Amino acid sequence: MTKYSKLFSFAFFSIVILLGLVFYQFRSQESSLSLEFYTDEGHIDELSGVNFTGYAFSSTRTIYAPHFEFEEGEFTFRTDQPLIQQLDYQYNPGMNRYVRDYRSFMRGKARHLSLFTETETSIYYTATQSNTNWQAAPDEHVFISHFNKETEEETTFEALLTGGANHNVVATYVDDSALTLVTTGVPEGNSEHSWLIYAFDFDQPQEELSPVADINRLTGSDMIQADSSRLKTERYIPFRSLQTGEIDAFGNVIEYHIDSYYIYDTQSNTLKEMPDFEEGDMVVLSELERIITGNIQGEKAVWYEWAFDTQELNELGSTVMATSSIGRIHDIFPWLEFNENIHLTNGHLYLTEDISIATESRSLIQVLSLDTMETVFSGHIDTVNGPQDLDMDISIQELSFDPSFF
Amino acid sequence: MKKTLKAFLNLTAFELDRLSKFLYALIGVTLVANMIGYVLIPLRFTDRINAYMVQNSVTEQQALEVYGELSFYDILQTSWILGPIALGVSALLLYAFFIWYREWLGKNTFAYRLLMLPIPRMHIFYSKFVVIYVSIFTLIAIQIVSLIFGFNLMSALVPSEWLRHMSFFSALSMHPFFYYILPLEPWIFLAINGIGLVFLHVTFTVILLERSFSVKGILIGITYVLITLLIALFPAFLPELIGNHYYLYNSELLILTVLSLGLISFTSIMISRFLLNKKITV
Amino acid sequence: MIEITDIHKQFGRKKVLNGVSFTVNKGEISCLVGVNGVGKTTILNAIMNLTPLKSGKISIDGEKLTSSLYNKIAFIPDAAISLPHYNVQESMDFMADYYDTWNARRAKDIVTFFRLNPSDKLHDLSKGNQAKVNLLLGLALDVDYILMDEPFSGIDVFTREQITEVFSSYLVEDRGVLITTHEINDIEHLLDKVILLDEGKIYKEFNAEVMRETEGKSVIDVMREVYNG
Amino acid sequence: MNVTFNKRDPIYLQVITHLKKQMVSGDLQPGEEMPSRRQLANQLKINPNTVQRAYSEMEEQRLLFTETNRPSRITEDPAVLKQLKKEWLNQAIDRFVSAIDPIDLSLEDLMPMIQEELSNRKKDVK
Repeated sequence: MTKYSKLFSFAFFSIVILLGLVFYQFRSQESSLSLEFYTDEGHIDELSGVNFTGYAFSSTRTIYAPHFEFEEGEFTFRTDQPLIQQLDYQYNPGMNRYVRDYRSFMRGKARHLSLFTETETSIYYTATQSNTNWQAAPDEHVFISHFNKETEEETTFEALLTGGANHNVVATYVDDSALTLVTTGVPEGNSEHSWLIYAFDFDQPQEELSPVADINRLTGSDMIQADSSRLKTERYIPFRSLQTGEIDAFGNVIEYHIDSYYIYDTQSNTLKEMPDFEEGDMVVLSELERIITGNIQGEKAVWYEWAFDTQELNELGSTVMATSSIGRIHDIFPWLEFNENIHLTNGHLYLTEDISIATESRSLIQVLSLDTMETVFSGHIDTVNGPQDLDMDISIQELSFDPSFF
Repeated sequence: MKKTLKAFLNLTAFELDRLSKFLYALIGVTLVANMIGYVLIPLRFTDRINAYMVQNSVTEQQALEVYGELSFYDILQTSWILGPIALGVSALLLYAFFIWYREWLGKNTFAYRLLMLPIPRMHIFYSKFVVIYVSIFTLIAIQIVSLIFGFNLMSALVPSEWLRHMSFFSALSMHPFFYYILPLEPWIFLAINGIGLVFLHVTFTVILLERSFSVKGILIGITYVLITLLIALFPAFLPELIGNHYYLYNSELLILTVLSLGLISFTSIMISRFLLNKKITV
Repeated sequence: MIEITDIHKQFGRKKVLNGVSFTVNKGEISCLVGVNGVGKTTILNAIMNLTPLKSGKISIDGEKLTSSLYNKIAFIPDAAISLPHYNVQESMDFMADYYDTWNARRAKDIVTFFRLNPSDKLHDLSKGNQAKVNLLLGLALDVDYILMDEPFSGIDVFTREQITEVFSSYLVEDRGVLITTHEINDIEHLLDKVILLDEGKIYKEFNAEVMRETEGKSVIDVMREVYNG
Repeated sequence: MNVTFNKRDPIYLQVITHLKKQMVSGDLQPGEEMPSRRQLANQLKINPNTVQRAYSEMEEQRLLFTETNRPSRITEDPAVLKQLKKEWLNQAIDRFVSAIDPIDLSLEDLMPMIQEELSNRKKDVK
């Protein structure tokens, strides 16, 4: 037996130490992190159908930044999932849901929520080849798929986008069988990118599509952002133009100003500029046939409905905002989309913001009902231990809606 | 069955015995260098703070603002800690070659003895393999013990107000070296060791190719390495080949990678077995 | 019976063995004779499955070569095959660990016969004594066949006498023995079968006693004919 | 017992001659057990198979006999022994005579010389 003693003691020593380290680490993480909503107002049930992903990073407690997902009112951590699911994890709750529920439909489809439009019965997917093949140059061919959730049947069309080059699909709005494709591309006879709108009808599929509108040309601005709609079942699409502000010593723009808000009607293919408010911030959103605009000063917001045809502003009422900046981030960089932190669904406004508590930050979410002009929910996410958890940053990253709840 | 297991254990214990002096040397170097680092770095830090406080007649707080608080990570980054690890990794890598070539070296052709043992010749292959892995794990375990000791030593040598608030595991996981070498994330640890295992199998196969066919064997060996690389990297290039990065799910790519690594290991073992049984020359 | 049938071996372009066939029988002492480099060692290595052949067949008691072969044959090569830092006893213990056929009683006898000291380290031993350890490690196995490669090369005359005694002793009794040598003088009287190798082929295979009886020639006489004529 | 064999004659014949000489001289007594072939081979440093062959040959000539499961023994048959001695003597005389044949010497002259040589040898032995 002594012959093996060296072998066995080395093996035993290393196994004990390695397992010991794993165990020690497990112990030193105290109880594994668990999150919950701290409700200030209203009821958490108002968040059903709202899914989001985020992270809870602690420099002292854990060795990694655990990504969490909030779905159907429950927090789950990515690392709690089975390994396979972790690997296929997308930092977007909508994509995770699609991958989980429609795995074969999602095969070969780019995982950008903006390429998908979901209704209660269908999922639409519009993308160019460059969305899935990173080597391919942006091109003029779009693949438009329709997936019937009930029959699980998929119909795919291929169409050529004319009137421009280097297309990038940003969103696809749906109204029955009619699709409105919002893309950025370089229009013919131009060298700058522009927002080009195409129309496609599943009942009369065409192989060649020509732009029905060029937003940049219509607004006369070369810096345009589109509303980051989550459902894309709206008739009206808000756009806004930006102006460059401050420029630093190296000639880099370090600030942009919002210039004007525009509304595009997907039925008449017309664009109208919205009237500005004299004071305060302006927020523009849309849902189905409605256009909602808000005038926010500090924590007080006044909400209006704007009629596209008559261009009349009709006051709905006013609300109190959870913070003076919630729902509006002013990024230096001009992203393609705005309204990242404010969404209008089912007559409710969903607003998020990361708030600072001492050195760390927590995510805040507020839900406003436009019918009652009440805050139906307001709360923030924190660990079960609450704010005494040091060095903890909790942030909501991506938010999406499950249309079957509305 | 029990008899061959006993013979295998015998052989493994024997191989470990031959390696143990080498391993003790590595452990010694690691511990000595680490200890120096654990003492030297905190002492140098406190000296510097104290000197600054005296010279500029400022408070502790101000001195700390200039130099920053000390963290375990600062110690981990020094070559007192990283040096022995690099040494251990490269030494064991060299040993993976030496463990075979020594049987043919010098006057003592111990290969005769080993190959003429009345046990399956793959026992020789596996025992050498296991011994290298036992050494790797032993070194890692020693390193862990040393690090735990070092963390406590540092905490004892430096006033706690001068220490940055950073847990033992945060410091380790911040460091790419330790993140991959230590079992902080079980999957990463398994993956790294799985790749190491396949790598060792391929290395052994190449050595046996050389031992069987000499110069021609080296050429075959290089070709074999290239083929295994191609197979191992194939899943990574597959999305490019298909022209769709979303056609396969990450989990499927991982499974493919695991399968291709498994295939490489299996082929290496089969080739090694064939060479040991039919082609090896003393 | 070790049966070697039409074996061919090539090192690079050089043909070393070119169709060699012979048998080694139990209870006989056979000797492969030939000048250096004629492929004698290669044949032993091939029998022990230590070198691949280009073609040909080798079987031991009708069986193919596998690792179980080593419970039937012991090979005593012309090189030390224990670890230099081992002593004689440790070398024997190593053998006992692996070989069912290890005969400790016989090993003890051989140690006494060769006047070896079990606690001597191998790297301290003289060349003759190292050769004795090699013989010890092979002969103490209860095997049917024993192969010895050049057991006398570079060894002093007294050791040589001791080793010669082994061949007529009970240590090789009833076993099939195959030796290679280029120095036939000391062992001529001991041999049954002589196999003369020349240029990759068997030049002549004969029984030494029959050769003396029928042609009145010693083994050396025959060798002279081959290598000088 | 050290014997030097020449290399050109069959060794088994040389062994037989050696044993016969011992029998004639009385070193091997009638009925004496022979060493095993292995022992003899080891003594003479020759191949045991050769000893075996010598033994077989001698058994055929009835110089040795073997009872089952016992070592071979020297024959006790006086006729055979007598015959052996006679043969040995005949051979010796034959060799001696043919050796001195070329020298012209009478038997009378020869006798004292033989006698002297024999007594010298006996002195040497003493």
